[in-house]
Amino acid sequence: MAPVALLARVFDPPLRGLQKLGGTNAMAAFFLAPNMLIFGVFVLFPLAVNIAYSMTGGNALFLTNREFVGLDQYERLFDCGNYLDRQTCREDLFWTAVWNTSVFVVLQVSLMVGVALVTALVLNRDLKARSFWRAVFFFPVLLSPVVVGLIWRWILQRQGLLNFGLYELGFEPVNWLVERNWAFAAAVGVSVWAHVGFYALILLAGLQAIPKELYEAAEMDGTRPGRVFWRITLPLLMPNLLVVLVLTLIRAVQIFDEVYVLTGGGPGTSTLFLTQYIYEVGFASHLRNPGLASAASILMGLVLIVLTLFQLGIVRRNDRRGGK
Amino acid sequence: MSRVSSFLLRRRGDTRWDWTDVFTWFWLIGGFILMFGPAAWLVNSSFKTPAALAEFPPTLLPYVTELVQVDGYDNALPLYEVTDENGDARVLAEVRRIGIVSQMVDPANPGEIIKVNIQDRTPRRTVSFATENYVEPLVANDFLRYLWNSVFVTVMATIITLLTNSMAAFALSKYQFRGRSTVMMLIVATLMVPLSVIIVPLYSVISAMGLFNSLWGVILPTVATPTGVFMLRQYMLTIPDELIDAARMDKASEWQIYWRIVLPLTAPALAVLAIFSVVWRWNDFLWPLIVLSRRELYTLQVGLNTYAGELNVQWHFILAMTVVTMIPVVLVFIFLQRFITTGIAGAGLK
Amino acid sequence: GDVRVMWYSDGVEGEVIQDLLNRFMEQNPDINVILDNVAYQVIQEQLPIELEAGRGPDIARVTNIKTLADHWLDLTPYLADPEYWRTNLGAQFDWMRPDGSEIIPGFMTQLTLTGGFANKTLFEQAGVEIPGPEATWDEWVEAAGKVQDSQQLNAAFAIDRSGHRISAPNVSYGANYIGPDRLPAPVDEGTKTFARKLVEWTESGRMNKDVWVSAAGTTYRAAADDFINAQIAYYYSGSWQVANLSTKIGDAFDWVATGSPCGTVACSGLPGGAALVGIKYTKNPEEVGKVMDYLASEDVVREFTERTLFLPAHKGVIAGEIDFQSDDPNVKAALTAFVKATGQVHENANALPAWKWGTPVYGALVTRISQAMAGELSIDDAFTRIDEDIKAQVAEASK
Amino acid sequence: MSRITLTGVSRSFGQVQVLHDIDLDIRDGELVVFVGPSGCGKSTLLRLIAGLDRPTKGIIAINDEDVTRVAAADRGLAMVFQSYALYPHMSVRQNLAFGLENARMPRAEIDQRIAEAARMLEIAPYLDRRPGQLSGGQRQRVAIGRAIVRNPTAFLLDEPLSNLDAELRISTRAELAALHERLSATMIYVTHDQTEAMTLADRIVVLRAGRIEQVGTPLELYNRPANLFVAGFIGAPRMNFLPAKIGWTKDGRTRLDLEGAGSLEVEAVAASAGDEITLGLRPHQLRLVDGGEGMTAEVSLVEALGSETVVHTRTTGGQSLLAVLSGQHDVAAGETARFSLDSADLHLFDKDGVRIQPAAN
Amino acid sequence: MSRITLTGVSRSFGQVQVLHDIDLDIRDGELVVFVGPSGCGKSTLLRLIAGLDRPTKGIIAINDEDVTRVAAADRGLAMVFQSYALYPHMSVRQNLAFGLENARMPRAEIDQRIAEAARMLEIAPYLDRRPGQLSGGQRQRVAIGRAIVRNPTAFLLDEPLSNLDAELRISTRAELAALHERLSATMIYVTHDQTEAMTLADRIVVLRAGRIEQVGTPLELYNRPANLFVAGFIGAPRMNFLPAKIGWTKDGRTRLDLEGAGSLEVEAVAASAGDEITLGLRPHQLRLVDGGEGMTAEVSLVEALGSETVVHTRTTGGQSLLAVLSGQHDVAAGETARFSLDSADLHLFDKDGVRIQPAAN
Ligand SMILES: Nc1ncnc2c1ncn2[C@@H]1O[C@H](COP(=O)(O)OP(=O)(O)OP(=O)(O)O)[C@@H](O)[C@H]1O
Ligand SMILES: Nc1ncnc2c1ncn2[C@@H]1O[C@H](COP(=O)(O)OP(=O)(O)OP(=O)(O)O)[C@@H](O)[C@H]1O
Ligand SMILES: O=P(O)(O)OC[C@H](O)CO
Ligand SMILES: [Mg+2]
Ligand SMILES: [Mg+2]
Repeated sequence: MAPVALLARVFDPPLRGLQKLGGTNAMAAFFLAPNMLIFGVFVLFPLAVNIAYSMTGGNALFLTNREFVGLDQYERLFDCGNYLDRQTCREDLFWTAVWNTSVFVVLQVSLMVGVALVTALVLNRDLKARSFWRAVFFFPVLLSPVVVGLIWRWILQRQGLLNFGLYELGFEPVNWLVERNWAFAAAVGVSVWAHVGFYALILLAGLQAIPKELYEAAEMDGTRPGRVFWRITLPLLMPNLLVVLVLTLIRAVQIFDEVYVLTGGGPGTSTLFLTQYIYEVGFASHLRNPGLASAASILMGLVLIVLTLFQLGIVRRNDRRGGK
Repeated sequence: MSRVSSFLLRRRGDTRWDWTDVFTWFWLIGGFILMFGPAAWLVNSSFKTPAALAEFPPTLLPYVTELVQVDGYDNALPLYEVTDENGDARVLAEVRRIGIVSQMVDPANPGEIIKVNIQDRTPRRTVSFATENYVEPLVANDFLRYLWNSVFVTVMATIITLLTNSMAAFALSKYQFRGRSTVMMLIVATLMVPLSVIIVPLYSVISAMGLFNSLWGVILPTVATPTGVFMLRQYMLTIPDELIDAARMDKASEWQIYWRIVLPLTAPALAVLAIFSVVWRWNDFLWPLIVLSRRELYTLQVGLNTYAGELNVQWHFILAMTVVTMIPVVLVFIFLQRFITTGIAGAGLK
Repeated sequence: GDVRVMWYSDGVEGEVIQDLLNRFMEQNPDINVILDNVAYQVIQEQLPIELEAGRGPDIARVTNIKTLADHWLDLTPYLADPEYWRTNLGAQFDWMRPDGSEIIPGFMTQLTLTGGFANKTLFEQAGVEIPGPEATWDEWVEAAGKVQDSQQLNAAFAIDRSGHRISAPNVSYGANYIGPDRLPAPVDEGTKTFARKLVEWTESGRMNKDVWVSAAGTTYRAAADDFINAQIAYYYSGSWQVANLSTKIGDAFDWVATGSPCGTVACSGLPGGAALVGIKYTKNPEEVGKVMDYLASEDVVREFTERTLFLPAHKGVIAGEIDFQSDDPNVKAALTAFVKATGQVHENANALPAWKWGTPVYGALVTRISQAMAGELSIDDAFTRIDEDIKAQVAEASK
Repeated sequence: MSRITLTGVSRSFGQVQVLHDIDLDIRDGELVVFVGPSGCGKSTLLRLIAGLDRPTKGIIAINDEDVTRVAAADRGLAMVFQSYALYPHMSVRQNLAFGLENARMPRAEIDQRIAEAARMLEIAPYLDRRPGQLSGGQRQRVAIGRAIVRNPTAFLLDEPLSNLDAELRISTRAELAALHERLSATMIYVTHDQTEAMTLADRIVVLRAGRIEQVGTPLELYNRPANLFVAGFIGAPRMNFLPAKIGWTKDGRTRLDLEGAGSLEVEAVAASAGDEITLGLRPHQLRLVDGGEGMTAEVSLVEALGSETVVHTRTTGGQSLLAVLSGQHDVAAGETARFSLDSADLHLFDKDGVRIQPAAN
Repeated sequence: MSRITLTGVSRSFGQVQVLHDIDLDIRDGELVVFVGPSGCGKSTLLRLIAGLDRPTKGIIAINDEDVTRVAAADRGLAMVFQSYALYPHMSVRQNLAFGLENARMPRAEIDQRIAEAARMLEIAPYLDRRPGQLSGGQRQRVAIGRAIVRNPTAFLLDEPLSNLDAELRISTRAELAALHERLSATMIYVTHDQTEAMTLADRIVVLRAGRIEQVGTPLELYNRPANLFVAGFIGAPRMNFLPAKIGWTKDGRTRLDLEGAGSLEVEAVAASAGDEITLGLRPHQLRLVDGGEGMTAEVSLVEALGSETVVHTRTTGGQSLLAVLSGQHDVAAGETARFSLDSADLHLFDKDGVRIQPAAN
C-alpha cells in the first residue's frame, strides 16, 4: 500500500489546484480522460476508419492507397441469384458463414446457459471445498483459445485420445472432426467447455443473492422442488441470466480462435464462422481484400448491436416490472 | 431441511441420499474429469518426444524404447520383447530391421544374430520424460527473454487497465455530468467489436504512432477495455455516496477520494478485473503477432508460434512451452480466486 | 550496423543459420546480424503489411516470393561478384523478381519438389509390389488400395491439403494455369481430370478424407502423421518431409521416396521453395550485400544443405558431393530420389514459381475442391466457383 | 386452531447445543410470544415447530399428534418471516395464491379466499402490485395474508415487525392484535421487543441461552418476575437493581439495608437476616417527593419528553437509578432528588437471582 | 464554536423546489434539531449547510461570514452521517486521522488529538480495529470522534442513531447529550425520531414540505404547538384530535361543543361562537375516572405494558381517542370508560389548523 499512498500524495497538490480551478466536475473530465483518450485512439478511431475501408477496393492495405468504390463491397456481399439459396450468392462463403454462425449461436448459447445454470446450481449447494470445485469449472477460462483448440483437436482427431478410449472400450471410433454434425457439435461443445466456468460464476453469484427465506417460505407453502425451481429460482435469477445471455450471445457471434484451431472451419465449410471468413478474406488469403472484410465486419457489428440492444431492452423492461 | 432446499437451495439436507445428491456428485466428478482431463493430457504430452507425440494409439505416459549397450555395436540398441515359435518370451536387442524381418541379438550373448518377424516383437519401453522439450527452448531459444516480455506486457497492461478503467468508472459512477450516458452507451456498444474487425486500421494507427515493434504497441490498444469500465462502474455504484461526502468533509481532494477511498473499496472488483486482464494479456496472440517482429520483443505466445513453420509444426516444443505459459496465470488465479465470487456478485454484471 | 533477418523454420534450419551467422559475425565484427525467428504466419500475414508501409527487416526468408517481388532489393551493386550469383543461383531469379526485371533479389535457401513416399514395409507385409517409376496415379492408388485392404488401413493414400501439392498431378494430367496474357486461364481439362479423380478417391475411401475435408478455406493441413503411424501406404507431399519422417518414424518401418506418379502428359512434381531476399527499405544495403554474399557462398550453402537435409538450389553445390548428415539410410535414398525427380518436372510446373498468380489459384483450388469432397458442391460447380473466385481476385488486384 | 406441545425438545448444531430440553404447551387459540436476548434460540425453536428444521431430541406434537418427522408443508402451519419473504417477482395476488396453487386448490376457491383475506387486511387495492411497490406496513399485511389464506392450524411469526419504523410498528402491532382476536387462531410470535410482547401476548415465554426462564401472562412477568433475568428483561426502561442486605425480619416486616442509601421496611419475606439480596425498582414506580421518607439520589441528566420526564440519577452508594416520571417536572441535573416508592412495588431477589417470596405466615 | 445563519435559502432539483425560503439563526453552542416527515427536506438543508450541495437561492453564513460558495472542506464543519460513513478499509485510528492528514497536520498533533478524542469517547481500546469489527454504538462513537478531532466550527448530524436498535439508541442518545454538554459546540441534528428530538434539542425546527413550521424549545413545541401539524408531529403517541364548535364565550370562559361527546368549558379563547375548531388532547393527559364529569368512550383495545396501559377507545361521535394511563388498570375492551382532563391541557386549533390563543383580556 505504500506506493499507493505515495501516488495519492505526490499527485495531490497539482490536482487539488486543478480542482480549485475547474470545480468538482472538471475532475470528472480528468478521471475520464486517460481511458477515453486511449479508447478513442485505439478503438473508436479505427472503428471509424473501418467504415471507410468498407467503401474502398483493391489489395492495398493503407487507406490512402485504396480506391473508393462506394457500396460495391456491400453489393458484392448481397449479390445473390436467389436469396433463399446461398449457393447462388456471389459470396457464397459469406452466407455459409452467416448461416453457420446463426445455428452456432442458437445451439451454443442455449447449451452454455443450460450447462452454466446446472453448474451454478450444483456449486450453490452446501459443498465441502466449494472453492476447489468452483476453480475446477473456472479453470479452462484461464487457457488461451489457441491452447483450447489445440488440446481438443488432439483429443478429437481420428487418431486422438477419445477414439483411443472408445477403441479400448470396444466401440467403433468416430471421426469427430470429419463428420459434419459431430464437428459442429465439437465446436459448440469446446467453446462451452472453455467459457462455461465464467458464466457459471455469474449465475452462482446470482443464486447466492436469493434470500434463503424465500425457499423456506416456499417450503412452508408446500411447493414441490420442480415448482420452486421454475417459479422462484429461475425468475429471481433472471437478471443474471439475462447478463449471461447477452455476453454469451456477443461472444458466440464473435467465435473464432478456438474453433479455427479445432476444425479450421471444416469439415467442408460446416464450421466456417463469420469471424473466420472476415479474417481469411482480410488477412489470410494470398490476395487479401480488406474492403470486403470490413464490409462484412460492419454488417456483423450492426447485427450484434441490434441483438444486444434488443436484449438490453428486455432487461430494462424486466427491471421496471420487477420492483426491487 | 427437505429435498426442496437440498438441490435448488444450497444445502444438502438429511443424511439421506436422494437423486439430487447423486446428480451433484455425478456433475462434480464428471466436471473434474472433463475440465482437468484435457489439461492434464496436455501437460503429460509435453513430456513426450516428437516420435511419441505422433504415435497412434497414444500412450498414457511418455514412454521411450529402452536402449542397451551391446558389445560389438557402437550405438546403443533398442530392446524388444520377442515371442519365439515355442511361445517363449525373450528380451532381445534389435540390430537392424530389413523389411518385415528384424535382426536381433541377445544382449547377454551378442554373438549370434536371431531373425524375428516384426509382428512378433514389441518394443520394451520405460517411462521417460523428455525434459529437453523444456530445456531447449528455455535455454537456447530465448524463452526467458520472451517470458520477461510477457511479464512486462501483462503487468503494465494490467496496471494501466486497472488505473484508467477505474478512473473512468469512478467518473461514470460518482459524478453527474452531461454526456455521461452517452459515454456509457459508447462503451457498452464497443463491447461488441471483436479485435479482428479493426485490426487493419488499428495497425495503421500503431504504425503512425511509431509503436510498431514496441511492447507499448501491444499494451496500449488493449487497456481501455470496455468490459473493465463496465464492471468496475457497476461495482462502484454500490459504494455509498455518503462515504465520498464524508471524505469531502474530511478535506480530501477528489484525487485522494479516488485513491484512498474508492480504489481500496473496489478491491474485489479490481481483483476480478486483474485476473481477467492477466489472462487476456498473457494469452493475447494475434495482436502481438502483428505488432512484434523482432525476437527480443517477443511475448511467450508469439515465441511459441515460431515453432509453427510453413510445412511443419514442432509440437513437442509448443506443448512444453504452452505448459510454461500456463503456470503464471494459474498462479495468479490461485492467488486472487477468493475475490472472484464477491467481485462478480458486487459488479453484479447487471 | 545491424542487419535484421526475418526467418521462419520448419525444423532445425533456424539453429543452423544462426550458427552460420555467428561465424559471419566473428569474421565481420562491424556487422551485427540479428536473426528474428518468427512464425510462418508472420511471414505470410504481417510482413506484407510492413512492406507496404515501406518498412521491414533487412533480409527475409519468404515463400510468397513473386507476389511481393516489388519490395525486394536489387543486390547487384552490393555483391562482390554478381556473376557468381547469376551462374550458380540464377535459375530461380525469375521466381523472385517482377516480370521482365533483371535484378538479383536473393537466392533460394531451399528448393522443394513435391513427390511421394511409400511405406515399404507395409507394401511388403501386404505382398504388394511397389509401383515403378512410370506408374500412373491410378496405378499407385490401386496398389496402395490393395495394401489398404490387406492391412486394413484407414486409407490407401493422402495428399497434403494444399493447392500447391495438387498442382503437380494437375500438370501431369495436362493442366496449364497460365493464360496467354500471363493472367490465370480458366480451369482446364488437366485440372478437371485429376480433381475429379481426387474427389472420387476421397468418396471411395482410398484417399484419407480427414486431411482435406476437416478444414475450410485455404487452411494448410499435412497428412504426415498418418504416414508416420503407418495408417496410409502412400503419401504425396514433398522433399521437405524427409527430415521430419526420419526423426519421427525412426526405424518403425522402411519408407522410400518415389518421385511423382505420372499423369497423361508427364510425371511431374512441382518445384518451389523458400527464398532469402534483401528488402528494398533497408538502411544498410552494403551490409545486406555482405551477409547475402556470405550466405550464398558455396561452402555455406553446402553446409546448410547437409545439416538441414534440404535440396540446394546452388549449381555448384549440386554438382559437387553432398554429405547429408543423417544416420538414417532412408534419408539419403530419398534425397537422391528427389534430386533425380527434378529432371522430370514438366515445363508448366516449372513456370509456376515464377508466376505472380500462383498462390491465388492454389487457394481457390483447395477451397473449392475440398468443398466438393465434403459433398457441399458438385465438382462442376466447384470448377465454376474456382474460375469466379480467381476472376474476382484478379479484378480486385487491378484496382 | 390447534394445540402445540413440545416435549423435551433439544437442538444442537454440531457441538453446540442451542436448545435444552424445552417443554412447552401452547393452547388452542393462544397467542404465545417468545422473547429473549439475541441468540437465545427463539428462531431455532420456531423453525423446529415450523418443520423447517428437525430437533435433535424430543417430540413436537400438534393436537396430540406427533409431527416431529412431518415435513413443514404437511404440518398445516403458516409462517410469517422477519423480512416477510414475499416473492418479489410475483404480484400480491400471486404471492397469496402460490401456496394454494401448490395444494392444487380450484381457481374459484383460491380467488374467493384471496378476496376474503384482502378485505380483512385491507390490501385489496394492491393486489396487482409487486411487493417492491408496497410500503413496509402493506408488505407486512401481505405476508400475513399469505398465511391467512392457507387456513393454517397455527401462525408462526418470526420478528415480523422488526423491519418497520417505530410509527408503523405501533399501528401494525394493534392490527395484529385485532387480527388474533378476530381469527382466534393459535399464534406463536417471536420478538425481542418487549412492548410488542407485552401488548400482544396471552402468555410470554422468556428464553435464555436455550432454556425457558419463565412462562406467564405479560403482567405476571411484569409484576412477579421469577428471577433477575426476567425482571431485567421485561419492562422498559429496565428495572433498577440495587444491592441490599436483610436487616431483620419481625412482626411480619422485614428491614432492608441499602448500601449507602438508607434502609427500607417491607412486608416480611422468606429470607434471613444478613442475606445479601438484590432489590429491584421499576423506574416508573419511583415518584418524586419534596421531603420526608424516600431515597435520595443526585440527578445526572434529565430528559423531558413532554408526557414523561426521564431522570437519570446516581445514589450516594454510586448505583445508577433511573426514574420515569409522568408529566413534566422541574428537576435539573446536579440537583438532589428524593424518591418515594410503594413497598408493594419492590422486587427482591436472592443471591442466585431467584425471586424471594413473601414469608409464609 | 459558531453561529450559523440561513437567509432565504431555497433549493430546487430540476423542476421540484425542495426547500422554500428558509430563514434560520442557529446560535453559538446551541443544539438544534431538525424534525419533520420523511422527504420534507431535512437532509437537503443539512447538506446545504455542510457545503455538500449549493442552494439555488439564499445565503448561508457562518459567524456572519458568507460561505454560500465555499467548499465543504473549507467551512470548518464536521458531519456525522446516518450510516456513519466510516471508511470500512481503514482502522479506527486511520479513520480519525484521515481528515487531519488531508489538512497536512503534523503527525504528532494528529496522534495527540486522536488520543484525546479516544479518551473522551472511550474508544481507545478499538483504535486498531476496523469499523466492521465494532458494534453499532462503538461505530457511532467513532463517527463522532472523526468529527471531534477536526475541532470543527459546528457538528452536523444526519440521523446518526437511526441505524441502532432501540436499546443502544437510548444509551447513545444520552452520551450525545453529555458530549454536547461537555464540548458546548454548535450542533445541528437531523432526526425523525421525536424522543431524540425532545431529549437532545435546545431548540427544535419542525419542517414540512420544505418550509419551517415552528422553531422552539422541546417543551414549547410540546406545550404550545403552533399548529395542528406540529401538535400532531410532536409527542408520542400522537395527540388526539376531536372536532368541536365554539358554543359561547363569556366571563372569561369559553364553551366547546364536542360532536356527540358532550361539552367542555375552558378559559376564554380568541374565537367567536359557532367557529369550528379542532380540540387536541394528549393521550397522556387523559385520566380514568369512575364517574362525574368527563368524556365517555368505548374501549376497543387495551394494551397493558406494565408501567403504562394504552387504552384505545372510540367516542360516541365515532372519533378514536387514545389514552395512555400510568401504571396498570383494570379496563377491558368493550367497557365504557370515562376520562377526566384538565382544561389547561387542552389545545385548540382553528379551521386553518393554527393554534388559538387565549383571549386577550
Ligand atoms: N445453522 C446453524 N448452525 C450453527 N449454529 C446455529 C445455526 N443456527 C443458529 N445457530 C446458533 O444457535 C443460536 C440460536 O440462534 P437463533 O437464531 O435461534 O437465535 P435468536 O434467538 O433467534 O436470536 P435473534 O434474536 O438474534 O434472532 C445462536 O447462537 C446461533 O449462532
Ligand atoms: N438529488 C436529488 N434530486 C432530486 N430530488 C431530490 C434529490 N435529493 C433529494 N431530493 C428530494 O428532495 C426532497 C427532500 O429530500 P431529503 O433527503 O432532504 O428529505 P429528508 O427530510 O432528509 O427525508 P428522510 O427523513 O427520508 O431522510 C425529497 O422529496 C427528495 O425526493
Ligand atoms: O472483453 P473486451 O471486449 O473488453 O476485451 C477484453 C480483451 O481485450 C480481450 O482480449
Ligand atoms: Mg432470530
Ligand atoms: Mg434524510
